Amino acid sequence: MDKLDAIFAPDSIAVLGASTQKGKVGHDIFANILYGGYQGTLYPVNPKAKSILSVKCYGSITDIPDPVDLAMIILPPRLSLNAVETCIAKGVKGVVIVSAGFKEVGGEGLEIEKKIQNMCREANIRLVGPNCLGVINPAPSVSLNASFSKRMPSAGNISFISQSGALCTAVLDFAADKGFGFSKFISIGNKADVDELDLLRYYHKDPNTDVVMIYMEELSRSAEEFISEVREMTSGINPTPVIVIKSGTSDAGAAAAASHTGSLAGSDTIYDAIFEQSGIIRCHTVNELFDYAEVLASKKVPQGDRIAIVTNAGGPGIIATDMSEHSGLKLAVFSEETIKELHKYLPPTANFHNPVDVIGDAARDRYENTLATVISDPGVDSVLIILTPQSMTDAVGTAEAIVKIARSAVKPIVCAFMGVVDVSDGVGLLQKNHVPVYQFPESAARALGALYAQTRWLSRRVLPQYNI
Amino acid sequence: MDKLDAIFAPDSIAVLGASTQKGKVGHDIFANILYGGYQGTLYPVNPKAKSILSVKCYGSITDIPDPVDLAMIILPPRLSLNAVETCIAKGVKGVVIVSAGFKEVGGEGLEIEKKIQNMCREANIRLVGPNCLGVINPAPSVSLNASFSKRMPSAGNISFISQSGALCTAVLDFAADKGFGFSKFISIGNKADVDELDLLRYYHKDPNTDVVMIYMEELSRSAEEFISEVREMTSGINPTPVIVIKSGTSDAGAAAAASHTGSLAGSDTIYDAIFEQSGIIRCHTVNELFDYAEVLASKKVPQGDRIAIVTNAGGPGIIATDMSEHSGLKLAVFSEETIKELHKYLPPTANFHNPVDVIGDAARDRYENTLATVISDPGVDSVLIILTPQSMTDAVGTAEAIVKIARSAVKPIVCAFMGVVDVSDGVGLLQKNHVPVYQFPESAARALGALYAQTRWLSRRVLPQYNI
Amino acid sequence: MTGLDIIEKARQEKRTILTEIEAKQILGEIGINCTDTRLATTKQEAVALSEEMGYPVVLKISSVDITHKSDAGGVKVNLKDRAEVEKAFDEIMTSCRAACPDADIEGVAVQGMAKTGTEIIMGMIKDPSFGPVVMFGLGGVLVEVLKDVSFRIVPIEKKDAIEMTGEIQGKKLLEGYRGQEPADIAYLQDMLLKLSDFVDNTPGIEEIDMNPVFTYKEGAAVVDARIILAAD
Amino acid sequence: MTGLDIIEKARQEKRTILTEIEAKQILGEIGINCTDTRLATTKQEAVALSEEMGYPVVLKISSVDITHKSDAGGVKVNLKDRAEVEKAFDEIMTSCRAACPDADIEGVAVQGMAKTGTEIIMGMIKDPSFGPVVMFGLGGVLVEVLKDVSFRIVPIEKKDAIEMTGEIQGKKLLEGYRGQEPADIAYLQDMLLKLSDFVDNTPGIEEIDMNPVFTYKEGAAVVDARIILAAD
Ligand SMILES: CC(C)(COP(=O)(O)OP(=O)(O)OC[C@H]1O[C@@H](n2cnc3c(N)ncnc32)[C@H](O)[C@@H]1OP(=O)(O)O)[C@@H](O)C(=O)NCCC(=O)NCCS
Ligand SMILES: CC(C)(COP(=O)(O)OP(=O)(O)OC[C@H]1O[C@@H](n2cnc3c(N)ncnc32)[C@H](O)[C@@H]1OP(=O)(O)O)[C@@H](O)C(=O)NCCC(=O)NCCS
Ligand SMILES: [Ca+2]
Ligand SMILES: [Ca+2]
Repeated sequence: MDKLDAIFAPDSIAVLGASTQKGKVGHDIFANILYGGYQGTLYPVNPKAKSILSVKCYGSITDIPDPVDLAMIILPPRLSLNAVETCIAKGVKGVVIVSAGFKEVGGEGLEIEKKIQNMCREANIRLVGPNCLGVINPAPSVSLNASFSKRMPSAGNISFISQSGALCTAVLDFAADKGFGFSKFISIGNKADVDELDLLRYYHKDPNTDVVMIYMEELSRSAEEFISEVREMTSGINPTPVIVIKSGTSDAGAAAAASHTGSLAGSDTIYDAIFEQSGIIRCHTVNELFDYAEVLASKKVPQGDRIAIVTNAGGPGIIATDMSEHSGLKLAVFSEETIKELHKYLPPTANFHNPVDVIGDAARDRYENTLATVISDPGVDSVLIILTPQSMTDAVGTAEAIVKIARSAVKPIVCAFMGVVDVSDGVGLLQKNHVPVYQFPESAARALGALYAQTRWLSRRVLPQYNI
Repeated sequence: MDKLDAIFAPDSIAVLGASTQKGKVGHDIFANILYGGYQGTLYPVNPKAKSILSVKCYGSITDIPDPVDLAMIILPPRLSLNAVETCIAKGVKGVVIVSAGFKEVGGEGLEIEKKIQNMCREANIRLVGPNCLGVINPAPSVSLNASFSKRMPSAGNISFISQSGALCTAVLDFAADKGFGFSKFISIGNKADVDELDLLRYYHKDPNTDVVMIYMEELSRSAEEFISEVREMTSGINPTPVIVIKSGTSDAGAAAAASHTGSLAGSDTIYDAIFEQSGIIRCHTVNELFDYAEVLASKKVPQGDRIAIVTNAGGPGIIATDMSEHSGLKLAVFSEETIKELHKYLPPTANFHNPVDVIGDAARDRYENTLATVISDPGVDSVLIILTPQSMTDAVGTAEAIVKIARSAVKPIVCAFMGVVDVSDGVGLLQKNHVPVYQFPESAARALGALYAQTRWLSRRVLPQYNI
Repeated sequence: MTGLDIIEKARQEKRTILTEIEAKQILGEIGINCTDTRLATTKQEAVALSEEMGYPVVLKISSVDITHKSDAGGVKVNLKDRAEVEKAFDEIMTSCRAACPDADIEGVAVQGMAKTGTEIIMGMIKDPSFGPVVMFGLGGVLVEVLKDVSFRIVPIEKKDAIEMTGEIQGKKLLEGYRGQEPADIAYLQDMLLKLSDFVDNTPGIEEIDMNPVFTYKEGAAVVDARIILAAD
Repeated sequence: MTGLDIIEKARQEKRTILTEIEAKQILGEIGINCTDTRLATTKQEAVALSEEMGYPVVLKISSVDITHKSDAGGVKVNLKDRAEVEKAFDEIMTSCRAACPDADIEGVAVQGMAKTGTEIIMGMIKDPSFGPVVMFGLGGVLVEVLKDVSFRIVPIEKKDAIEMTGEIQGKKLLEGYRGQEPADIAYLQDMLLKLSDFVDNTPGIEEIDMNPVFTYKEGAAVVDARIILAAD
């Protein structure tokens, strides 16, 4: 059993600092685990309480008669230090320290963090945090919401790692709104022990994680080690795409360099290099992070850069064309057979060349036949379907047709269903069936561009080091 | 009275091609006007029906006993041609042709469009379309929804012009979801008569339009005329900011040029120049279009590029800092008094320098005092407030405080309330009070950057043409 | 002959391409400083003009039929004395006649060697939809590889010219780079305005290319220029 | 002396800066082609070396204390014969002694004039957090004004080198531009790999700068090089 299983799928949890007082962090996290339907056994630990939210409370973790896998510590730094001692005595396998006031404030906080770090290392216990939001695993067999956030996301195949706890709550809200599911979700705060690479190793092996999203402020370990391991994970037999949003670009270090090379090496440039070499896709907004994760989670990659666009409206088709070209894709040129075939299904006013315009009054049939036709063209590597709600539009029917075709297609299909309410049932259907769907064509095209970058990365071949 | 008033605020409307059959465009648009609560008088015209949706129907527009301001024509091209004749006979002031099948299909359609264009010109009647979605004016005194779209947006101070009808429905849906209000909304289709410049002139004079959004495929009139007029509108005494999303970048024309200059002049580059010279802000995604419109509609411009960021979480603060710098802004350096003042309100672990971190457990008070303090610093030109939902967070209270301060502030304040559901009441409050609010800090920072670009445009001074 | 006369004459000759000498004369007339460039129809004239201008000089073939002068062996630079000029004249004639046997050769353009400075390019083209636009960019590698240029629709006003020189990526080059003297940016802005005013007031011009233009601490000089008229 | 000896010697002398000659010797040893550069301590030696290498040659001051050689009047290029070399030697010595009176002057580095080619720059720096990174960029204007460079963390593999030469904005320049011969890109990729392998296996190097490197249809030559060691 992996040590990190004790963090993501513990059989039992003790919450040290659980409180009866609603609104206190120690109360709320305890409540979130309890009401989140955690499938293991939960023990509150608090010397002053008899029970918390009806659950029998223990004065110390060592009083618990059964084994404890994971200890959640929600106590001020000094108390946390003592608490860790008791956890070690109890023989826990993992510790998550939610509390703030450690390394990030310096002084005594830093000292305490170092002590805890050493104690856990010696005891061979994995430590998450301190100064973190917690851990979430929505899988029905675990159903763990050990976090600040009241809402448990739905289960999915994307896992998340965040250095910032605050961003997590926003991401969870955003995900809920988008109907986005997570496999594992963790906030790692000060990274006293568990960091991005540890988690990437774990996620890579995890059969329920197909894509990893990271929010990173800085990488706190050897770049060489990080690159060489992550490169294997993002390539190889069972590649796991990784997307990162990285902020913070202080170039103070580089400014002092004496050489030309040095004067050009900003820290942000170096991070670009690290991500390039690791095969990590970098993006710059949370919207992009989600957009790319969605398309990568659909587990199809295009074999080439030739995109076919099918639309019921000219304008959005042009927007998609522009963004496709911007994102490194090319408009596919259809074969004569494809165009002949399209003439069977589309009215004469349609546009039979790429981007195909099925015209505003297209219902399900035209979309279905057109998609089936263009996706069979050997000159097409991926398809983008644009649907704008007009009076004859059948968003749900069209979504059904797309899902049916996507199920048996090897080529990726992405959709832009424009509109929030009128098309929402169709969007829901696509999401349920893992067909990536976006609100606007430019997002869909950009995501396909990212997917094609992934193809290029995967087709990186090992080359002999020297020519000569 | 402006001729376009007959389009946007007619006293009476006839719908030629209104139908009793639900699902037909002629029925649906009639229904949308009727059920949209139009404040004028509405007449269906259809030779075969006695009444439509309980309203007495006329066989021809000329049979209507009262004057008619606006004729909506929803008939196939040949019938439309005849219908226009009757409209002229009736003496209408404006015509909107929704039907497709004109210039865009060539041949007879093109011929008919030209004929109608000439007839209207001679009769001195303004013509919108053909091949358009219609017109919307949500102002309570008009309440006109003469469009395909069932939903009437709420009333606001932003007006929209779209060349693509299909995009309109998506934009209306998107706007509804964002709680975004419109002043006037029009789809201009083939632009046989009324085009962007006509509408810009009208919107510029319109006291209810403060910002204009345009979706453009191509400009179909003299660039010189467009630039010289729009430049006046976007600058001058009563400037109206204009934001455009323009698609379509065929460079076929330029490829044939003989000279060096020619080989570099792609059509997209030329559009960039046209927008630059007109003072129009160009953006590349619909998200940006809305983001910029929102901040420009708040009618405050920063005097300089120095931004203050207030956050309850480090990570998002860094993201905002990065995007601010990317968008042409600089982090303000606070005065000593400001920092001293901040010490009064913030806990010692806070960050007192820009970006100010009020720490995760900040409730309303800390935000209120911090905002009041930094906005008074003479070295600050604009403020970005980031709120992430954490257990102590009071989104509504904080929003109230921001609204209170924004009401009397000349400096712009924008917010990023991260999260969709948990913070939605706070977001609603900000929106109602015209404080721009975004989901993520990067959008907020980018919008402030666009606002500062507006400052620079407005401070363009008239210079003598030559130095020497 | 004034600029308008030159254009009129070319039209009558059913030419759309002006020679470099004609182009520079027109530009000179509207106040754009070009290197002194004059026509020599014989070797003797070439020498006489060279002596008058002072060595070193440049000789270029003058023919409306030869577009790629260097490729045809029609350009010789840095000619330092009479002998070099004479030799260059013969070589140019021989190789141009060989390269373009049907070309109508007017003679050779003699021009002084301009002091080198940071290279820029400036020009104008008639967009099929929007009419004349002016262009400004950095010469050499930057414009050819990175297409680092700025366009504006004619007519431009002062503020536009300021934006044009300010919005190119490589603008630091104009501020004086690696010991090179800074460019007279206000002068370049004036040139753009003159160019815009000229094309705005002169119908029938299809393209203008000034490439390269050498910029100096004070002023600038157009080293090569091309004007193409609209085919009617 | 091998490269490691050179580094060892510098350490003993408490120097962190190697001379150009030392730097090129080290680079040459790992298979990176540098222009032949040798030390002359006297005028006679300078002449002898020049004759041996063949004119034209370049003379540069060799002193670890003089960082900005050109500014100190310490560089003379395109010296075509014995007389020019002698004159250049004297001038260099005079002006460097005047400019940097306290500098320890080892002599003059004599080097053959490399055939010019498209300029690139290549280097390495130790990032404070992530250790050595290698850099590739186009020389001259592109790198200085546009910072058009690519970085990778050491060690790199072949694919990284391919990406580095492929991801710079101005990469078209390497394909041969305006009649210039195309660069031997595979050779440059090999150079990057050699550089990466070297710094990966040699601790204590802080920075390496090869600027300019001239690229040719076959191969490339490092014209100037600097190596800085870590202060211990
Ligand atoms: C850790 C933290 C939440 C504690 O704050 P607090 O609620 O004021 O702490 P308290 O001292 O009241 O302790 C909490 C409870 O543990 C109890 N407790 C004390 N010692 C204990 C011990 N050794 N074992 C178990 N419980 C103990 C307390 O009695 C209290 O329970 P009660 O409410 O029933 O009295 C706070 O210090 C903190 O770090 N907040 C920030 C958290 C954060 O932002 N993290 C980063 C997210 S990204
Ligand atoms: C204009 C258009 C909607 C008409 O389609 P249609 O509904 O099939 O047209 P019809 O011929 O049935 O005419 C509509 C009604 O007008 C009636 N009509 C016929 N002649 C008429 C006349 N001279 N005056 C008034 N009504 C007339 C018809 O009887 C019919 O009414 P009914 O349903 O009660 O019988 C269709 O041609 C079209 O253009 N659709 C696309 C619209 C579009 O996408 N626009 C661009 C948006 S961006
Ligand atoms: Ca996996
Ligand atoms: Ca107005």
